[in-house]
Amino acid sequence: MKDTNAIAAPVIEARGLGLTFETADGPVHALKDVTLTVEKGDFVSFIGPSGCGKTTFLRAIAALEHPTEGTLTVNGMDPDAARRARAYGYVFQAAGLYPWRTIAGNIKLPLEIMGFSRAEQEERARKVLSLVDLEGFGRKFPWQLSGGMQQRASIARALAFDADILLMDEPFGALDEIVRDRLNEELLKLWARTEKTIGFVTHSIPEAVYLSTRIVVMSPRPGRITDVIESTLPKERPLDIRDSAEFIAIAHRVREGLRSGHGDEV
Amino acid sequence: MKDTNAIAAPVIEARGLGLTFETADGPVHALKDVTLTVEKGDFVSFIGPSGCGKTTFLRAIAALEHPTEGTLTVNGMDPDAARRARAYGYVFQAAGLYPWRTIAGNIKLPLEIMGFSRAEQEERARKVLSLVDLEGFGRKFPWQLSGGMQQRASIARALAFDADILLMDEPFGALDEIVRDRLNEELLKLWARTEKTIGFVTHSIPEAVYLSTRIVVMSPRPGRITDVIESTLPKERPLDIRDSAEFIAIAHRVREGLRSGHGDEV
Amino acid sequence: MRSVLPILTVLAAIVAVWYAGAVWLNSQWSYDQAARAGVEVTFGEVVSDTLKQDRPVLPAPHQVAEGLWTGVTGQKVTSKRSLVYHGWITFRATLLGFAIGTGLGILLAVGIVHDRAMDMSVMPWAIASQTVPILAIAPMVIVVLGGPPLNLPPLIAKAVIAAYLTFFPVVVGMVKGLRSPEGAQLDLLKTYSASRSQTFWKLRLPASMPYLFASLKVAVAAAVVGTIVAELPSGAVAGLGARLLQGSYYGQTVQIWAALFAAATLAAGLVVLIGLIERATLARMGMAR
Amino acid sequence: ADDVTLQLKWVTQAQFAGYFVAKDQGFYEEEDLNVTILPGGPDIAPTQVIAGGGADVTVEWMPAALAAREKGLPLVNIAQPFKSSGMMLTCLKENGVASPEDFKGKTLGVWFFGNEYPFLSWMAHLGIPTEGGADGVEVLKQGFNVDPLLQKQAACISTMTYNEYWQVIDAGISPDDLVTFKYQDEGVATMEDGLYVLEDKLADPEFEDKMVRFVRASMKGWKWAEENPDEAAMIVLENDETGAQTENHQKRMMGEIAKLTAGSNGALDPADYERTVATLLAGGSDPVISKEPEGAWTHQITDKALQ
Amino acid sequence: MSWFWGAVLFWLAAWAFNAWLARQPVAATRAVGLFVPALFGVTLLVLWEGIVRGLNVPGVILPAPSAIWGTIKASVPVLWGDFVQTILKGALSGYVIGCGAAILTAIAIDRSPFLQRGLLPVGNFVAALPIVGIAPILVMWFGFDWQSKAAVVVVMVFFPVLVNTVAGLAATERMQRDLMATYSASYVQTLLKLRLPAAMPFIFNGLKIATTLALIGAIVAEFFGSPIRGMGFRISTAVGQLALDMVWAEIAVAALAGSAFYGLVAAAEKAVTFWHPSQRGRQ
Ligand SMILES: Nc1ncnc2c1ncn2[C@@H]1O[C@H](COP(=O)(O)OP(=O)(O)OP(=O)(O)O)[C@@H](O)[C@H]1O
Ligand SMILES: Nc1ncnc2c1ncn2[C@@H]1O[C@H](COP(=O)(O)OP(=O)(O)OP(=O)(O)O)[C@@H](O)[C@H]1O
Ligand SMILES: Cc1ncc(C[n+]2csc(CCO)c2C)c(N)n1
Ligand SMILES: [Mg+2]
Ligand SMILES: [Mg+2]
Repeated sequence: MKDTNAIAAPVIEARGLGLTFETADGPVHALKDVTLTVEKGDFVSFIGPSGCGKTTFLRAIAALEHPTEGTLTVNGMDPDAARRARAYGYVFQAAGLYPWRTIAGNIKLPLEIMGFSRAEQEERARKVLSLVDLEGFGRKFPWQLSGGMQQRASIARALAFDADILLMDEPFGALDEIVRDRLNEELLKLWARTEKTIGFVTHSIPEAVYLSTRIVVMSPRPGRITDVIESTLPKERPLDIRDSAEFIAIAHRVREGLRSGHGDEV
Repeated sequence: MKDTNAIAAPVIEARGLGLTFETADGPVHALKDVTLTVEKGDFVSFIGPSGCGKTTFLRAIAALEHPTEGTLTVNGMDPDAARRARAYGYVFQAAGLYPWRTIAGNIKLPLEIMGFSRAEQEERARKVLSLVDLEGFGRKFPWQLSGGMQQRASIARALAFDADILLMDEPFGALDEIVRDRLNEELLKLWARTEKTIGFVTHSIPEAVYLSTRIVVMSPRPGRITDVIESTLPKERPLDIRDSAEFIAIAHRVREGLRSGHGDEV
Repeated sequence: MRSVLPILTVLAAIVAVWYAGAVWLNSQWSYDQAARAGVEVTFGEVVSDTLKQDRPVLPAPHQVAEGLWTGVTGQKVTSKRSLVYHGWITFRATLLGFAIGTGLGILLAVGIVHDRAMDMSVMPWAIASQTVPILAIAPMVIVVLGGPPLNLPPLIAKAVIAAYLTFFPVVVGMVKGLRSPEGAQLDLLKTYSASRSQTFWKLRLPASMPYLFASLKVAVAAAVVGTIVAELPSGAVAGLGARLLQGSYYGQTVQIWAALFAAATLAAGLVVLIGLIERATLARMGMAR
Repeated sequence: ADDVTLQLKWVTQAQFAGYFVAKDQGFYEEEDLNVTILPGGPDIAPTQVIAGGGADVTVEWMPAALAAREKGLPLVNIAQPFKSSGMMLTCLKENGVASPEDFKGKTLGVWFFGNEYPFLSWMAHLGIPTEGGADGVEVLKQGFNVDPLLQKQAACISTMTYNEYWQVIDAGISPDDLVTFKYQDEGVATMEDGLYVLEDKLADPEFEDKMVRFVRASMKGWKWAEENPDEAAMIVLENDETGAQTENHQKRMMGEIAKLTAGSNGALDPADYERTVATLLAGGSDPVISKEPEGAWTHQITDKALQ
Repeated sequence: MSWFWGAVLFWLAAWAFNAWLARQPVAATRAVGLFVPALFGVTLLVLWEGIVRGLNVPGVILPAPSAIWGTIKASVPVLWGDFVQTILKGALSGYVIGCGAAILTAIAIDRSPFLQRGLLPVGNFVAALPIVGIAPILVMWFGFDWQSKAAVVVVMVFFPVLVNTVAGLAATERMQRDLMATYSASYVQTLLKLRLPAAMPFIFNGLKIATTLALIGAIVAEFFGSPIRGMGFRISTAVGQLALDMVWAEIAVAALAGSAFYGLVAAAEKAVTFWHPSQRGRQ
């Protein structure tokens, strides 16, 4: 747990959080006793085996699920209030673009809902499209793009309205390594420039290590946090930092953490 | 018609292969001038950016697509004949389990079609389920399992009938690193034990290097082979071979090959 | 266009079967007549007779075509003997009923999707409502609406019956359509903290369009049936339904079949029209691939 | 002018020539009436239309009117332009029916929808059960046309002298091949095509006056039609909105109708009424009316109209 | 008048209660799932009774529910006989034959895109033929007893089921079919193990639509000639006799039978297509 020497309240604060799904086969303990504090400007990655509750935790922060135990606050408020205050942008595991809207139309969707002016909408759509390298694709429909391009469009959509918190659920899962590297770099730049707080779910150890200030290792049944690793890497991170001894050491520690969590299953 | 004459014909042989899709927007050259020979017992990985034709090539081998140019033989016959001879098992990019069958039912599906006896079906289903660590899940339905478990079930399905050729299209894409590592190891063991010939599509450079005897690097528009890298790694490969200099060198070469292919896009 | 040949083939097959059926079904009468007249007839004579009877059990295709042709071109379109005139009357009521039924259906669907109480209570009764034999209550509806204090013109009364048959497919399709967005699509709007009406206009409604059009095609055919049913008891004065009934009453099989084909053509034309609108709409929405 | 709405029992045809003639020849206008004639049809119960207020006066058969009266709809006969009944059973000779005794074991086509009462009474009279079996008759609810006879689904069917009978002839069967049983001749005739209104409205002098004028003009129309049958048929034809009627058929029908209206000046003959009621009361196990009706007819209108 | 306002008041109160109940956690239970629509139905009946009594609607125009109930109780044997004639003999046999034939036809033309392209548009045209026109013809062909009613039902249900089945047989995903191809499965194997199961949700869609059509078809066909029993016969003759209580009693039986029929098919659908997302969502 991080020490709160800063002035502000933590951006995300979970205490003894538990979340149980009632299903026909009995209850599923998706999260149990999760305690975590995320400060403003943190880049926190969540890593862990399939089904360990990463998505569930992110969704709870976004008030898309409701914890059954413990407390959770976002910007000091309860998550529902934070959602209504439009505190965050969310990138889903699947792109989920609306097929009847063009790419630009999809990106403008949150802007329309939040009541931005026409001109502002155009301007922002243009900007984020170029950020994810999709200039010129604004008038295409989603199904005219490859899966990777769709995923980038969905990232652009989450960036368009410039929320302070960005929650991303395996945003780069569908991309190949080269594109992924490029987007990783872009994301780091964006984060450095805007001081956003980012929650990031991934399956990839190098990705988690490369991006994060903090890596949260989770383990399933019940979903819980088994390790929180503070990154000692500098804020400035060229791609080849991944060959540094420090990087490899952190990656090793993450892998160990994961492996121990895996002990009981697979 | 199989290689009775000892050293034998190549298992897969493509010469000047081209495949063009006619679409409303004009032709898409998914494959162009692809020449490749795969010998019995080879483990060939295909790597390359999204849309470079990896899936298309694998599908052509499986006679699911029909080349528009060049020649392609499988076990010395034309691919359709090989398909009818049930020469291969195929693992699709998505699990594609039938939702109305249980996991065990899905695994027995090819066995039923190929006319295995009831007892044999049970036996084989049990065996492959334990191979992919899904003991006890045989009676669940696909939608009751996580994505990763579904993917493993689909691998089990392809393994169940024990074909000599195994074609796998990003089989581990949806899995986390730990499980992936484990399945990579299992796959290598299986391959060493059974002398199968394996065609394997992946996005992950380490995975390709770790598994393959040969790595085929592809590049898009039109989809073509830009590099074929013979692995110098020994057949026996513990996981930590990935930290060896030799491994890193091969991985580097693959990355370079990929990057050059990427030059023109994204 | 690839379908032209197959359709023609199927039509040719149907016409052939039809001729065979006409000979088969009408021959009884030919033989009976011959027996009554006390003459012997050959099979050839019977066949030629079966294809030109005045009151055939099954009129031959050319007889029906002739009936249609004279019905359409044999007189001015404003004449009461013109199928165009009767078709027009049916068409107007159909369209009005279709509009009312579609509007009502969409409103009900919106209510059902947004209000749990409506969802739970209305649907079973909407289903039950369609099991009521419409032909049984049509006369009563006509009497009630046409008489005082309402005194509605027959057009409206017919439209009400047509609407009764229209609304159901629209409700079913529209409820399905408005519910078609997946959880992820809804969650996305939740993260924007979108209001219910924003969710409706930006997600549910566009997502429901393919479903809506599919049901509109069913509904418009049902509206034609409804109008024709309503035309039977509305005094059997005008419209294809009245034509049908008159033909039936006087045993004019050719007239029945001509009116029947006119009605089916009307319905099929409307379905095609909706298909065109669907194509245009979905293309504009980028949903036609 | 005063508005009057008349509901017919059936589709526009010469059966109702008198009313169309009265309208066409201006007889209603002369009485300062503006008459709307609503055609009927197989699905229209005139009694229901009048109960719903859709018409002021309706053409109906007496059995249906009396049945409605028992059901609580107080219909009153104010005039009776038809003297005789035109209903009969028409049989194909080849089916072996020569007399009512031959009905047993046969299938007979009967009109329902309120028109079945005369038949049921007749069968009760003959002592033939209508439940089928060797001793009874199988009853088939006859549709709109004469097909059951032509298709041999029934040995006999119900016809009107002026309409369906001729359809059978037109279909190509010669009268020699047919046997007919007229209800009139069998002594079980019930009154057809009378004019009926709601009882309580008659108390209103204004309405009474309207009906007096209406009946007067209508009877004038009937007599004109009897004298000029061909012209009357043409008038009917002009009024047929469906365009389905043919000149030949309507002219012939008018000729037959004239035989039925002959002998009526419009006033109901109480003897005919008594016979109808007696026939109906004998109506077997499920009688049409269970007791002698009261006040089901009146001369109140015809007395004034015909003086 | 007090009847009228009382009924309106009752209706509002019941609606409020239903709305409240639907918001409660118990709303998910089966009992409430049945209770809410039942209460809704009761309120409709009360409103109807209130309007009829309050506005003095004559019984020959619209009888009150209480009067209809009285008739139902008094005429059980008649209603039962009509039910057997129309629903069991006419509708059910026609439904089974029509749906069966449609599914078999769909499978038969499945291998011929040529036939499909030709037959479906023509089929849609035939389906647009109004039954009121077809019924007299079929009565003419098949006689006046229940066989002709069954024939009408066959004609009515055939095309909706055919169209849905054809669509269903085409509804498999490419990957699912490719999988079968990699096994080099025969046509029959693919049909039995993939395409029919995948088509079930569509087929049931057609079967559900067909239930209401079957009922309407059987009843309406009786208007065009019938023996002297059956629901359509009773309705048409009762209208002529102004016995509207009997008419509504038959309508009530029809609605009840129709809903039960629909419910039965829906239950079968649930059992067969348990795996489909639309069924899984509802546990
Ligand atoms: N709506 C739900 N109903 C019941 N169980 C659920 C639901 N959503 C998630 N779960 C269960 O909760 C657990 C955690 O799921 P979650 O989606 O958070 O996993 P994850 O860590 O995101 O996995 P992955 O890496 O596969 O995306 C799993 O066991 C899952 O089956
Ligand atoms: N059925 C098809 N019709 C038209 N174009 C197609 C079709 N299938 C594939 N393509 C095109 O062929 C090209 C190669 O596609 P393919 O699926 O083989 O790529 P891939 O290398 O497997 O990509 P990924 O890594 O995203 O799976 C792409 O441009 C794709 O759009
Ligand atoms: C369905 C039905 N069939 C027969 C009649 C009896 N009917 C009463 S008047 C009339 C006209 C005769 O030309 C006929 C046939 C009916 N009312 N409804
Ligand atoms: Mg997840
Ligand atoms: Mg691929």
